[in-house]
Amino acid sequence: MAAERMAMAKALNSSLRKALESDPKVLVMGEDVGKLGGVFRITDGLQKDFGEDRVIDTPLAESGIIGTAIGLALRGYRPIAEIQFDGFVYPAYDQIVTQLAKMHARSLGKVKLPVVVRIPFGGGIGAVEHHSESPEALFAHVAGLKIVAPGNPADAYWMLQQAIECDDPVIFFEPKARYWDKGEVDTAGIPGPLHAAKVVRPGTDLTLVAYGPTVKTALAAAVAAEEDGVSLEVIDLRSVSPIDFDTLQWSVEKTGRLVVAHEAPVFFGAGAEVAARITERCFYHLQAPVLRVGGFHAPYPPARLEEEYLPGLDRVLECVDRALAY
Amino acid sequence: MAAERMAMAKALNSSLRKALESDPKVLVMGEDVGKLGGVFRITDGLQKDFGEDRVIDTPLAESGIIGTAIGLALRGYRPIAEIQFDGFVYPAYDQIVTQLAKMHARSLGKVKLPVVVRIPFGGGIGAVEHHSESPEALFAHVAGLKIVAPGNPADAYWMLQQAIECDDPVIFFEPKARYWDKGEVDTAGIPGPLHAAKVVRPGTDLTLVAYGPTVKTALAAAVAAEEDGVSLEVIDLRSVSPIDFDTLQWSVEKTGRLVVAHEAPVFFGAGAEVAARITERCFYHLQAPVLRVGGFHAPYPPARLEEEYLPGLDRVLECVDRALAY
Amino acid sequence: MTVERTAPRAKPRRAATKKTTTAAARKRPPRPEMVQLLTPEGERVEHPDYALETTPGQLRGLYRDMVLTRRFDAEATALERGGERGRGPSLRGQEAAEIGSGRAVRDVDYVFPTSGEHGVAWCRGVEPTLLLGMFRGVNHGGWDPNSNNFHLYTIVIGSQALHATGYAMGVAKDGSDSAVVAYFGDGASSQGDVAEAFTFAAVYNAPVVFFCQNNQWAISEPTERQSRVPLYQRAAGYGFPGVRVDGNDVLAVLAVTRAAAEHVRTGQGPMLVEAYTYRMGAHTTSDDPTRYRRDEELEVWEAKDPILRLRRCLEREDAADEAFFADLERESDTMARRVREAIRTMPDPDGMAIFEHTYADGHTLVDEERAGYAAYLAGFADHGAGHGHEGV
Amino acid sequence: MTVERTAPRAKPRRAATKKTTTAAARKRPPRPEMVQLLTPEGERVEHPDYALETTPGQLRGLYRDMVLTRRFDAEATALERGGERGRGPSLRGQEAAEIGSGRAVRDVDYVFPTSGEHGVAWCRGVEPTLLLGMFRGVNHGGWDPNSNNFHLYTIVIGSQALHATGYAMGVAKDGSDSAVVAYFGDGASSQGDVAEAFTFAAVYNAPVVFFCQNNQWAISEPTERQSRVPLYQRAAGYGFPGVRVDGNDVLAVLAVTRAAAEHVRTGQGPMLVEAYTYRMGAHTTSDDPTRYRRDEELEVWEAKDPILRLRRCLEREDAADEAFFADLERESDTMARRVREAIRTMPDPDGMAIFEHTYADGHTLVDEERAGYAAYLAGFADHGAGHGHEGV
Ligand SMILES: Cc1ncc(C[n+]2csc(CCOP(=O)(O)OP(=O)(O)O)c2C)c(N)n1
Ligand SMILES: Cc1ncc(C[n+]2csc(CCOP(=O)(O)OP(=O)(O)O)c2C)c(N)n1
Ligand SMILES: [Mg+2]
Ligand SMILES: [Mg+2]
Repeated sequence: MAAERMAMAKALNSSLRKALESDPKVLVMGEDVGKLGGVFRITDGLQKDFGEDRVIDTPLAESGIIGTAIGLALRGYRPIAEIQFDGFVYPAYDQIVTQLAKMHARSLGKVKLPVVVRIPFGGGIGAVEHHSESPEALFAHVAGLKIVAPGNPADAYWMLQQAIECDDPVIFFEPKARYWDKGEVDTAGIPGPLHAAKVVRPGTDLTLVAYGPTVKTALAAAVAAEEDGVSLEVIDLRSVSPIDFDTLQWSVEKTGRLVVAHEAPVFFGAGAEVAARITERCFYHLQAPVLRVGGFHAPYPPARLEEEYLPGLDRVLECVDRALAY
Repeated sequence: MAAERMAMAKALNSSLRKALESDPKVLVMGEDVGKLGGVFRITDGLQKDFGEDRVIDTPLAESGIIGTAIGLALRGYRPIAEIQFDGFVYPAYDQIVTQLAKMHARSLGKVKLPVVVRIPFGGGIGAVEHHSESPEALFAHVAGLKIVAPGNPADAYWMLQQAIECDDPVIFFEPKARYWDKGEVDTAGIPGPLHAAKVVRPGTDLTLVAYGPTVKTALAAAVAAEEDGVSLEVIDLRSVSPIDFDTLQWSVEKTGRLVVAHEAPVFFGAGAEVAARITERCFYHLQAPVLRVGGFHAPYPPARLEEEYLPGLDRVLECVDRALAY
Repeated sequence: MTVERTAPRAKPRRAATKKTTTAAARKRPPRPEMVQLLTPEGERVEHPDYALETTPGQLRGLYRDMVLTRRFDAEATALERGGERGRGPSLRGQEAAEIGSGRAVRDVDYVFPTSGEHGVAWCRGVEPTLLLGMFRGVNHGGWDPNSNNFHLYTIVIGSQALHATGYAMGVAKDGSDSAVVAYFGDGASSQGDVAEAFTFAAVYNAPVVFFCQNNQWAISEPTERQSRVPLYQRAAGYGFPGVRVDGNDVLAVLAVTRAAAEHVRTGQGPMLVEAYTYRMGAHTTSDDPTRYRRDEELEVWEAKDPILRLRRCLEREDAADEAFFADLERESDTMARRVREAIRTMPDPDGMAIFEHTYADGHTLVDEERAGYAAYLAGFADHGAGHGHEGV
Repeated sequence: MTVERTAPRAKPRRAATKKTTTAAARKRPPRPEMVQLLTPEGERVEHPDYALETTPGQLRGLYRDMVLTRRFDAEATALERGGERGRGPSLRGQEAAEIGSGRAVRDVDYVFPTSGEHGVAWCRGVEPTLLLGMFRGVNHGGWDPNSNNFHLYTIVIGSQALHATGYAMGVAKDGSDSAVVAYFGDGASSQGDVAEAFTFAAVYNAPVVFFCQNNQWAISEPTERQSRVPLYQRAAGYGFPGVRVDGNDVLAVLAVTRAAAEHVRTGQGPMLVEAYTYRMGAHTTSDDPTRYRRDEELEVWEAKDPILRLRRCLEREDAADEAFFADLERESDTMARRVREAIRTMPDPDGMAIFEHTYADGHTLVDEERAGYAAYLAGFADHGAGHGHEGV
């Protein structure tokens, strides 16, 4: 039996190790990923075991990291690039949206870029500026990228495996506040499709969608709501591009109500796309407008204010109440 | 009488000239903005009249353009930076979202950055890759920025004046396919608020929202629909951040139907935010889901395919028909 | 191989071109800042670091490459003027830089162009008409980079320097002795990506030749807007050699690029070559150089024309006869016809092509949009020409 | 003022530190790669290009600056270990680089720090406790840059080099003789933004001193991961002078930075100073240097400690008595107490502060969200502690 209880950080580390073992073309690269094992220790021990040639400390230049990862992919490698924190991905934004996302199309399919960009994202860790952002919408709008975010250790392990195997570029958002949360990981299991949403708690009164760090909050909200006699169906979206609208539709046709929770600012966030499309698909089923709860239209605040800024349990429940009030 | 018929390009040029005349702190900077007058000639003649010290040809580095514009603003200047084409703004993305958007908040209001970033955007000019994109959603999600896009010469003139006067950073998207369209510009007039949407054609059956290059398409659609006996109310959104939801709500409460048209890809585009929020505000008034028509989830295609890709008259009307069919 | 490094200097010093040289002087000429092996008058000169043996056949080959490249470029530009869509940069004047460097590398080497190296593409054996698709607006490139080890054109300036560096890091990992060449312009040298490429290449000792075509202009901006010292000097600060070569001298470019490729493939890390040349035409068909540069400048550079220069050499060395030039003109005409024909018959892509190739492994949203658009088109088929209002 | 420029070299050469020098030798010492005016033993040495006259009072002042800076840093770091939130880099070992440069500039000059130049902030007269807000997590900086001509800390490495350059371009436009100083680390030198800043500053002849604190490490990466030649050499390739100074020698840093500031404010364009120093502590409290560097390295650098060095000089030159050192210790203790107290009593910001300062001129969405959140909070006031489930 390969099932084991482990933290998400460990699951990611095991998944990277597995990939490095199974495919000599897989590379890990980024700032401090070598001897230090990354600032979150996700790459701990990998350079020791696979060498400096495969686990590569890079100069401190994010555009350079992604740009050279593209070049390595053109040469037949499968680079997994780490961006140290969400707020440091922007210097690489041009390489990601203009080159990584578009080169397959530019070549009419002749070039494939199997590059994974790992980004620890989200807040709740009491950090200084730029260390707590949720930029997924800024990538989801861009065709040519796939965007996923695991919500638990098992998904972290398997979704990373699948992202590495994928022939398209994948932005892999890791909920850093959940790195040390533990869960069962069955490394011998057979994972479902990478881009499928999952009902992580069935319910009947309202569908609550979350991904990454907010899945835990959503589950807690469902427990709390149950005490109040309300049955929430919690869906872990898992993939932000593409979005599994079929699963959402199926759920909303049943519950008639939908709330979307994410840490990113609500304005132009993933919730907007979910709301727009589900409203179109379920117009006659919805008994309330799709409501969104998430970050405010403000830069991510200093640590002492992040509880106010983030969609915590109370704000999620208040939003659920509002949706139920229709 | 200061009213005059002129092309949008000329209106923008006059507006820049006016700003350079009225405030010695105003600077124009960018690639080829000097002797050449910009690749679209929007800055034509300005360097000749205001000197190299105020109309500045920069090295070919977009991050450098925005980064030094920020420094100049810190020194008390009001730089107007030109990005040559939409697809070349991404190297400056980090400076825009991490510095330009956030420095006012970082300083708790002590620092103001009155920087205008002018970007010719949108397609329809038969250009090669990267010259026809509509990246406004990628900026609207970021708090600290204001995003506007004029749809006609008069708005181009006045909105640019207002953007330059604004103490916040403004991303000013210019619909390049409309540069040579003419319209009445009253330079002595009194403009409305910068961020207010405008009803540009009243109607009763359905509200059609557009901005920038699609306003013209929307107006044409309204004319065509009228022939079919359908009355469209066309709203020029003008501002993408903030969005004037009040005007939209007022219109939708009347018409009960809303279609949003933009060139940007629909997925995670401005239409999603409009749909989500208007559905929330007008839940009991909407007789159909808010529908969106725009670019597909694909890189902007080669010129010979752009008519298929863009939301032209037929695609807009088909979307209107679908909304009316509910 | 040694490469000169000099202190920064405000104005680039021009290499002296002597009309007559004694044998002794030819043996040990002063080391000029710019490597030149052929004067504008078509006379051979020697350089202490770069020697080049050539046969008459090779000289004729280089001449043919340059003439055909110029013709191809002229033809493509004329078609645009004639109302064809798209805008492509003109390379007129830069044929020696492209052909010299393009012929210096081997098949196993890998080239990352910027967006107009038709001459290099020609040397790599890329079918010329393939290059036209993107300027005609039927695709964004679309050739297979691996067929000729010639990457797609990259329009966003400077980006490809990083791709080339990453590719070269891979070459080093593979233990291969391929050299990688990254082209970029004087304007592009200001982009952060190029600097980062220098950093990565130096730190990883990547086998990449950075080949900068300094054609004096970035659209309307002179090179002084990018740097106050010669661009080749930038390399030293990153820990690798840089050299300036007369970019209108196909022999010097060939010799220097060959040496640079040898330098990188023998594990010595990257090298920068600055080809000092001139863009004789407008930047694109919608550009207007009279706004920013003076006719005299063009005249000066016309005297240094790379094709004229090699023709003088061919004549001087009796390496080509009338028949050769006549044949070449015919070949050139034929090629021009072929280009015009190819453009004229280039089919427009099918509308549904928008939904191809965004992803290699598929994406449900694309599937949904493809189906939706097909249904939309089918609607027209059912009901005639739809509303019939197309054309805004 | 002349500045040495040498050819690239794989390993940085250490400046020789002699124990005894004859008067003749002191007059014309060989020009070392690194400028040093004070040996680790506290002995003065001369440099052909950089002279520095000092009074005992000035030496004591520099010593006091460094001691208080180290104490402030230690106190801030200890508070974090004690469970206070936030993570800030430690500057231990870099006091000479910060105080020497901080004291070299005038009030009218303008400083752009990266994110931990507490020593420079001290020199600028910034109230020390203001610096703690961001590491305590109550704000992102929040001081007024114009109060002390000391910009906000910038965390995204390298970005501020461009802000400083733009600011300097403005200074030049104003005809002012202010100098601008941009700080950044060895790691940050790899960022494209720093290269673009070099380009802009050189092209516009902007009065900016680029001050690179090369503390040998970027978190776990040694400087060789950023460059294979000494960093000061990068400047020459952009057309301006670069110089390496012993960053643990406060006198040399003072002299060199003063000369650099003079260079830029007299219209000669930018200059790069590389202060060769060492980060003695961990990068942050959550860093673990034992994973990537060896104890012996730390020992070597402890012998070069900047504070110890100046103390030896003070003693050697009889420039300070026991009372001075005792007073300073008391002052240092008082300051530490004040810092602890300031941290302890620092009020948490009000939740509604989230809706302030995103815009200077307002934004309707912010207004709407502010109102919505206020109503949400009012809901709790009405109904007690809400669901009472906070804490996920
Ligand atoms: C990032 C970016 N910014 C702007 C442009 C627009 N542009 C295309 S070519 C060009 C000039 C390039 O000059 P140079 O690098 O010298 O190359 P040349 O065209 O002279 O060969 C510019 C500004 C671009 N393609 N990419
Ligand atoms: C763009 C960006 N990438 C990554 C980081 C994370 N980070 C913070 S400090 C640091 C090391 C910086 O090294 P260096 O420039 O040498 O400065 P030092 O901390 O040594 O003073 C890194 C990688 C960052 N702040 N910004
Ligand atoms: Mg050029
Ligand atoms: Mg460092």
